[in-house]
Amino acid sequence: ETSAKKIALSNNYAGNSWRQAMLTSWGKVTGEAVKTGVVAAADAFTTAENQATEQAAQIQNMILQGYDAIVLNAASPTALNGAVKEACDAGITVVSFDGIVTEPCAWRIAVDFKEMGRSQVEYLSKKLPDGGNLLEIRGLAGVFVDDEISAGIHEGVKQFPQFKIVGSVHGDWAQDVAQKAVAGILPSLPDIVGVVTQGGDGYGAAQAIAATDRKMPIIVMGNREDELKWWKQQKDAKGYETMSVSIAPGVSTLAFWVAQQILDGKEVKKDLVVPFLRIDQDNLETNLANTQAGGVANVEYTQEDAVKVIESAK
Amino acid sequence: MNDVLKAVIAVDGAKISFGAVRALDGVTLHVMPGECVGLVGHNGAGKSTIVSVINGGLTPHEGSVASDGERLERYGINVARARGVRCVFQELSLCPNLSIVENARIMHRDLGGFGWRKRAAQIIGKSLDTVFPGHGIDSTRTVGDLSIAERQMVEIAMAFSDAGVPPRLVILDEPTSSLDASLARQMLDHVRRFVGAGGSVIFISHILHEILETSDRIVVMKDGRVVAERPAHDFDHHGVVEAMGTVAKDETGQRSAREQSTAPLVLSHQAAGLSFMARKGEIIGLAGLAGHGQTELLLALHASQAGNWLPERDPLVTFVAGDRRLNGVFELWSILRNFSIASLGDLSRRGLILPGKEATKGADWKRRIEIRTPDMDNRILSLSGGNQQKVLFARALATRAPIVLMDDPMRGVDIGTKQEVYAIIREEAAHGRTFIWYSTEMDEVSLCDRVYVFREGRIAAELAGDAVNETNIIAASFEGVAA
Amino acid sequence: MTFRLSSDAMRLAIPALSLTLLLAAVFWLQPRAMSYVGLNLLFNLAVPIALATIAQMLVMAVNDLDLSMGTFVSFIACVTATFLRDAPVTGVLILAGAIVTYAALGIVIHLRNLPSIVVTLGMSFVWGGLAVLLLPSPGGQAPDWVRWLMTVRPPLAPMAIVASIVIAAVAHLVIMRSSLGVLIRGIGGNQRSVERAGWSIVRARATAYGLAGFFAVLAGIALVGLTTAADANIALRYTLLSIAGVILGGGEFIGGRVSPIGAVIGALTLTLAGSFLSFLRISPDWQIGAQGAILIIVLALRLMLNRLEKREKRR
Amino acid sequence: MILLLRPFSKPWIWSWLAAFIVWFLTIMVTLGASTLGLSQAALTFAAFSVIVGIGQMFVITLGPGNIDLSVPATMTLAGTVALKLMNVENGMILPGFLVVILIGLVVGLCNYALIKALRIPPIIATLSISFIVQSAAIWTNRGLRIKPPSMLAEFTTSNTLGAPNVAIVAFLISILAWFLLEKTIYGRWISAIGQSMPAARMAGIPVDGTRFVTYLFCAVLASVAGFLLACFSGGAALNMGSEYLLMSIAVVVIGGTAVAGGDSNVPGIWGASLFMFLVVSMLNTYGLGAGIRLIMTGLIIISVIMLAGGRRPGMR
Ligand SMILES: Nc1ncnc2c1ncn2[C@@H]1O[C@H](COP(=O)(O)OP(=O)(O)OP(=O)(O)O)[C@@H](O)[C@H]1O
Ligand SMILES: Nc1ncnc2c1ncn2[C@@H]1O[C@H](COP(=O)(O)OP(=O)(O)OP(=O)(O)O)[C@@H](O)[C@H]1O
Ligand SMILES: [Mg+2]
Ligand SMILES: [Mg+2]
Repeated sequence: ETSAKKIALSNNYAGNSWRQAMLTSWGKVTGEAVKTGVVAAADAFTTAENQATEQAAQIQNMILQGYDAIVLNAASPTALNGAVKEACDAGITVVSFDGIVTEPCAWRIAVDFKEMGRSQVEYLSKKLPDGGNLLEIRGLAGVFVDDEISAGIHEGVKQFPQFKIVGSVHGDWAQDVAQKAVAGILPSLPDIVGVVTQGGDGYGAAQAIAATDRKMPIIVMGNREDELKWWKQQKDAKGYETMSVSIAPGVSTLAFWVAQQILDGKEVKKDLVVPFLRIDQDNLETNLANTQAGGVANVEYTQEDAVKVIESAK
Repeated sequence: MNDVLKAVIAVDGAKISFGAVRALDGVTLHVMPGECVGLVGHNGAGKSTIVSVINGGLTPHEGSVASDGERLERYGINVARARGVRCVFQELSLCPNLSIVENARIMHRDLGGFGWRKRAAQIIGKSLDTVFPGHGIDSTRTVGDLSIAERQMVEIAMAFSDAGVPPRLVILDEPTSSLDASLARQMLDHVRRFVGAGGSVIFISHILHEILETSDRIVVMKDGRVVAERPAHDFDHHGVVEAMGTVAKDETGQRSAREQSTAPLVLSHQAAGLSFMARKGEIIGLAGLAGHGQTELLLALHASQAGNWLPERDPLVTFVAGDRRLNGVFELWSILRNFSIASLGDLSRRGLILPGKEATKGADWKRRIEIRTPDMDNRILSLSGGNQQKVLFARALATRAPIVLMDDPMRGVDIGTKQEVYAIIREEAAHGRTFIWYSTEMDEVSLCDRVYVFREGRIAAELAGDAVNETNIIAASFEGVAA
Repeated sequence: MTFRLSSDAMRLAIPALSLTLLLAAVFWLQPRAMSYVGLNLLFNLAVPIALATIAQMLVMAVNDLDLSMGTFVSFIACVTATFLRDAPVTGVLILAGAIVTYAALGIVIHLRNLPSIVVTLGMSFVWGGLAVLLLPSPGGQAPDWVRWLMTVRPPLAPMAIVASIVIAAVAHLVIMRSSLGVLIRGIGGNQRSVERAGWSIVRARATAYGLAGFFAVLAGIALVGLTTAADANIALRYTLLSIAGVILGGGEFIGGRVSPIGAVIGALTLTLAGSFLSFLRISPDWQIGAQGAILIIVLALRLMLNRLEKREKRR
Repeated sequence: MILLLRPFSKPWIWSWLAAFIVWFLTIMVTLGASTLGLSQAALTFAAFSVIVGIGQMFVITLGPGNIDLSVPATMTLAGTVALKLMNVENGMILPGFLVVILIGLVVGLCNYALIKALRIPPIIATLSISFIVQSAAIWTNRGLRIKPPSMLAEFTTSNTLGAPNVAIVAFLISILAWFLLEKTIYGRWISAIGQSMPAARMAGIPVDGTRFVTYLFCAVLASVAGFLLACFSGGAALNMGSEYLLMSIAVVVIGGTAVAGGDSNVPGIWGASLFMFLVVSMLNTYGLGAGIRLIMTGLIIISVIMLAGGRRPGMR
């Protein structure tokens, strides 16, 4: 029974399509939940700039506002620990997802980012048994997710030594930044057979490479609609093959249901894992059809999904 | 030779050049204890530069500086200050963001330690009381809130103040330029007292009667050289002017009273007190004690006529600034650009500047008003203070605006140039231009057709025709105060 | 009125009034904030911002601007969460080195007559790079004494308030009352005349920058004390926040017109403005825009009070 | 000899020199094989910084404290709205472009209205406006990436006679800016205002009008840059302008424009924009990690300004 409980979403960034999709999913699912009386309120809060300090202040305000649970996509896994601890001390349930926090009193719905990176190289090793040179596009320097995925990729390269990373640029998870960075390094690179990415940067890389007379390498995509559409075109035109992997923005709704279950008194393990969302050559069309134009491939979760995830973690 | 041994400061054969400009070309100047040396010369003669040498701010490229008979090899600001050399600079040099007390702290390096505020307040307060009795300036006030005259008073008092090292030589570079007659009188009296007590003063001014009555000895400079040096009583007004190399036409009081009351009205303004109006071709004086609302009226007149949003094809007013650092010169620009900025409309076609026309007009005015520079493309800051002021004058006169507002524009302009400018003003007025002229100098006010006298921010009296004279103006300025 | 407000006092009255009004609005929206714990939650993150604002103010006092404040505080936070905890001696040495670097920047900027904006822009990359090298991914841990300092519960008023008052008082003493402060502000007001009075401008500027570095170091340490851990991007926003804080507090970009107490109040106002917004519950689309709106409102308030004050003065 | 040394007194020469050295070091890695590719890429990406940089330069010329922080948000809003309006149809290009100009004008108007009405430093006013503009961009279509019309996509990504089209556009805008600054009354006016606002007022310059037009100009250029960038990179993203905040300021100051206002220069913007792109490419090419890369970028910026700096007093 959680009909009197209030849940808040603390989001640190709204400046890209993934975050926007996440907010939309949250709005859709929680709106329904509030209407049917499952919870009393589920308000979303976003900070203006992607800054841990601002988000910490936001969490402190939520404590003052008397929310029962805070669902959190954190700007930093550690820098919010102070505020999270204060929330826990005030008796508030804190569930972090995507950008998780390390503070032990909070719950974590984590994606195995390392595996996400490693699996890209594994995929390439199947397509290109002979190996070759790779270009790595990283995210924003100094951010946890960037470090994790990159570590996974390098692990993968160690595992499949036929590959060699010959260049690495920071694309800040943005198509235009990635495009610029790739265009700058490309002229000086030897032939590359694959581009390993972190999501949100594949299309930019494809554009930059298309502007030269190089052969299009296998670019691992990140589930954005424009990436999928480009892939589909290339597939239809010349049978281009690749894969696409990212975390689904709808994971915010899973976090919502987990928080609701905890408020309901369910016993829930502190660490839960959600699979990342992977699109392959054969299910490209269906996924593309399900993705909003200009958006991100998405999955929204229901209460039952949450219960299942909680059960399986036990 | 005995001279050098006794001199507080003796500069010998100092030469300084800025690029191609020879600011000092072998100047020798000895200042004895207990004398006031008057230093005169045309704009750009090198007066401020020799001041900088004595004050330690500039090291001469050739020549030497000695003090008390001892040749000082490593002369600098701190050596000069330790020997009691103090300076009031031509441009105001207090920190506007600090209070008077805090400025005193800056000026006196060794005032520090616990409780310095109290000591500084005492020192500056005492000095102000001595130099300007009845000044009414509270030393905790921020300098930026003071009027320009008050700032100058503080600066003068600061130079005469004693915080450990007593002042022995005080250099006053045009200290009275923003003071009205009564304050200037107080200062000059103090200079005599100071000299009488054994101190030395170097006094620079373009107002010759001040120099003549205050100095013991007068040094005349011209083009970086000393051209005459005699005891003051050997000079008269005419002699000084002649020594400066200006052909003087003694024109003061030559004003022919013109009757203008029938000319069409071009501007009227309801200020506090009597209402203000100006007719075509009039020269209108704004008089009264400094800082009593004259500048404010000029600013208000300008603001009410000048458009801030749209460019005006035929602006009604143009302005000659008195405080040239603040609202006069554009420091990064050449002399030519500084000159032409207000008349670009006439020097352009469809918004495009015509460089040829601009240069011709610049050269024209350079000749007309004798701006001392080899090249109008030199930077404005390479000009001496008075020459910068001339550029501002030329800027305003070169426009077509029928009304010229002048905010004490002759500050620091030498006497020869003044005479020329007076002539130009009269000529332009005869052609129908109106001049509204705030001045702190009685001579200039007497040149006007009609005078408004200000007191405490209000227009207290209007004098016209023959009623425009010193007695009437002073009476109107103090009316009610004495009572 | 015979009583005349000095321009320094005026500079202060306006920010103080806007803070009071904003605080009243917050209390009205969220009465729970009106308590010991509530005030602490509202204001504790303002403490490092206030320190950074004081640092920025010192640089602005000599007519310069520091665009590297955010990355510098981030770097200090990284040092605090790693070296200062694990190897205090090395940590202290690094912090001292950082302060010396700041002073050196002041010297270079003065001697070579460089625009401070460009030099500090360049330095912002350097500090950011150093921070990334130190902590490639977020982590580290606050030294226990720092954590204790930032979470201690003094009697009467919460830590955030006490700290703000102490910072304001110390900064006021140093910048407004001491000879050194007069010298620093004098450089902002009229460098030439300070030079003519025989002071060494280089030394004074180096001191101003060094002091700024010192306050920024304190900001970094305080920040880690609150967050318990650091990351390389933790305080990027402090650059703009600190500038905005100085301005809100009545400071000006040039002319050496600054007010330390005002700056602290400005930092508190900025923090409070954020809270005020989240209490309003605006749609997520417009939450960012509302931050802009609130800035505008606070400044409009400032203008209104300014006008009132002027009218008062004229009378 | 004197003739040879003369260019070194021009403030823009240093940014060009730096750009050339970095360019040379980068192509040397491949012994020159990458010359064409790198040069074209550099011209392409420098073009965007040049366009926003020129607008920013005009504003910075207005004097201390004048800076437009709303550039990134304006770029985002213009890209988002225009691409949404055109909706991949070639026929809608003209209305799309008009909307871009309109957005620039409105943002510029808001910026100056705030500066004027509230008498606040432009840095704060434009920051506040940028938040609102960013919100408007989010609100219009929540960050969905809509593709540009094919003609525009084609135009922005292709070359004419070996020169990237966007670079040509930027070049034309630079010529216009240079002309405005050097030859027209308007150019004199902004330079005068930058040196001393009271003096400009007393010289009869319509100060408010001039500043207003300058803020409009800056916002319109930002808007156009955002539009071109969105077309070039295949859709507008909500964060696409963020890079250009520091970038627009950096290219202005590295290019030799006086930060204290009153003195601007257009060629320097090109040198600095090329330099900012090339330096990242060079460090990427040499395979340096992000930390080292950032440090090097910073040190290089400082060295450039050290070499070029100290030209004239009062630059600060
Ligand atoms: N910093 C400088 N750079 C270049 N030239 C200078 C500089 N300072 C002074 N000069 C030049 O040196 C000469 C002497 O100037 P100085 O200021 O000493 O004249 P002055 O006698 O004080 O004139 P005024 O009565 O107008 O104040 C002038 O020609 C001036 O242009
Ligand atoms: N005194 C002035 N002060 C400020 N701006 C001016 C002034 N005179 C003209 N302008 C502006 O300068 C520009 C050129 O105006 P001007 O009247 O000189 O044009 P013009 O050269 O006469 O053109 P045309 O040949 O078409 O008549 C216009 O924008 C005008 O508004
Ligand atoms: Mg002089
Ligand atoms: Mg004309």
